Amino acid sequence: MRVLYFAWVRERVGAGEEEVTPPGEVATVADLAAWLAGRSEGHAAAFAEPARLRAAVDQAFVPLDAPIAGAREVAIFPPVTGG
Amino acid sequence: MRVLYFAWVRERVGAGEEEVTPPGEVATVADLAAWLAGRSEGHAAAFAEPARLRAAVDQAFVPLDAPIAGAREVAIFPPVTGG
Amino acid sequence: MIRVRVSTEPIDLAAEMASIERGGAVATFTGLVRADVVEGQGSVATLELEHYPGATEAALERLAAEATARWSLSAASVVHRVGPMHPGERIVFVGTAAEHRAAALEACAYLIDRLKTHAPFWKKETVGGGTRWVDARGSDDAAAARWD
Amino acid sequence: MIRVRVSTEPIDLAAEMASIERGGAVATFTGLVRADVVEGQGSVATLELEHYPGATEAALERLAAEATARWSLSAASVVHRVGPMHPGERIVFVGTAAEHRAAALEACAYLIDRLKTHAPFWKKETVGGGTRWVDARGSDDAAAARWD
Repeated sequence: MRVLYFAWVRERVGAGEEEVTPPGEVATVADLAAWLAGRSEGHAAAFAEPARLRAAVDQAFVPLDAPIAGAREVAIFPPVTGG
Repeated sequence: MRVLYFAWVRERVGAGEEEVTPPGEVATVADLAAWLAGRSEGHAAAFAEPARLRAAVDQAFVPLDAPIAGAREVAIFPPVTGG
Repeated sequence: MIRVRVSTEPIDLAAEMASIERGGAVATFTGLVRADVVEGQGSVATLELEHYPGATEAALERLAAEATARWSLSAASVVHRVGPMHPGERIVFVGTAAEHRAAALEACAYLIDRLKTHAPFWKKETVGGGTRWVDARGSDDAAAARWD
Repeated sequence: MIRVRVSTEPIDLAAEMASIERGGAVATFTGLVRADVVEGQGSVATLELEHYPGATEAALERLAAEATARWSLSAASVVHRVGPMHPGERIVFVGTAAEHRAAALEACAYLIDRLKTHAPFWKKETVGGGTRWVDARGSDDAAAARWD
């Protein structure tokens, strides 16, 4: 599974994307963020406050409790600020 | 007093403006239109339906019952259709 | 900055846009001559705009000043073409600039709504060889009144 | 006609306007980078826009298609700049065309309101030598929700 990060999530993680293979019990985006938080101090800082995170699964915006089963691409990022 | 006509009012009257000296009992724009209607067949056609007329006194839009005492310029025209 | 112009010249959009680009948000409205089809007579071939010189400019300036005060605009521009024109040509341009988008967008809608009912312009169409003065529309009065 | 573009190039207003001028009414919104003052740190010197390639274009196309269907638009254009830019530069352009003005104006407001909350862009400001990510604003959520 490809995981993408944007804005300050990307900066804290220290990478824009990575390939990961989460274990079976990681069912939702929120589960994935919690599991990713264990990978480094940067990841932990990026995912410390789930309320500040938004996500997309295969480029469709979803709530954090959305399932990730079968997803090829999960993106995690702050609330958007364009325009 | 200078009287200006626009759009189909101008076409029916057959002139864009004229100088007139209405008698003292012509107190309002509506009075003026009724008085002007006696000047020619064209004037009569132009002012036949007061409900279809709008007016300005010294370039300020006013209702037809507005007074014309002291006015230098009175304009009579159909509802506007710009933009 | 308030800018008002009534002219027989075509409206130069690039110049008009450049003149109002200030602040964080710019909204514009451009009205084009439509080739409306009149039943049994074909479509509009030309449109002629008549106005009340002097009173027109004063009315547009008053509308622009009202919008500027109500929405704290940094710029307001109203340009209206008069004389003969053809379908596809620009007949009116309204531009507003403000710090934030809601002010610019609302002021732009206000100006075009009010212009339709508060400025002395009259439209005459040529259709199928004949001409006719365009009737005022009740929907325009309603659109203008929502800003009261 | 739906036209969506995300690019690091400056936005060419004349070209964008020309591409949407059809029907009787054209509305546009242009967002400019503001030199906002941050207390004690001076004003914003540069703004950098990051986005989610692929997902961004898809989101903008979906918004343009929704607006086109809802207001029967003859044209809808959304152009967003990304990368580094300076105060006064154009960051976003939205253009809509329809037969009548209310549709063009409402669709334009809809597109910029929704873009603010439904497209994956992120702003980072440089102020007084430091940088900071711009926080999302509740007022933007409210503006987007009024179209639900």
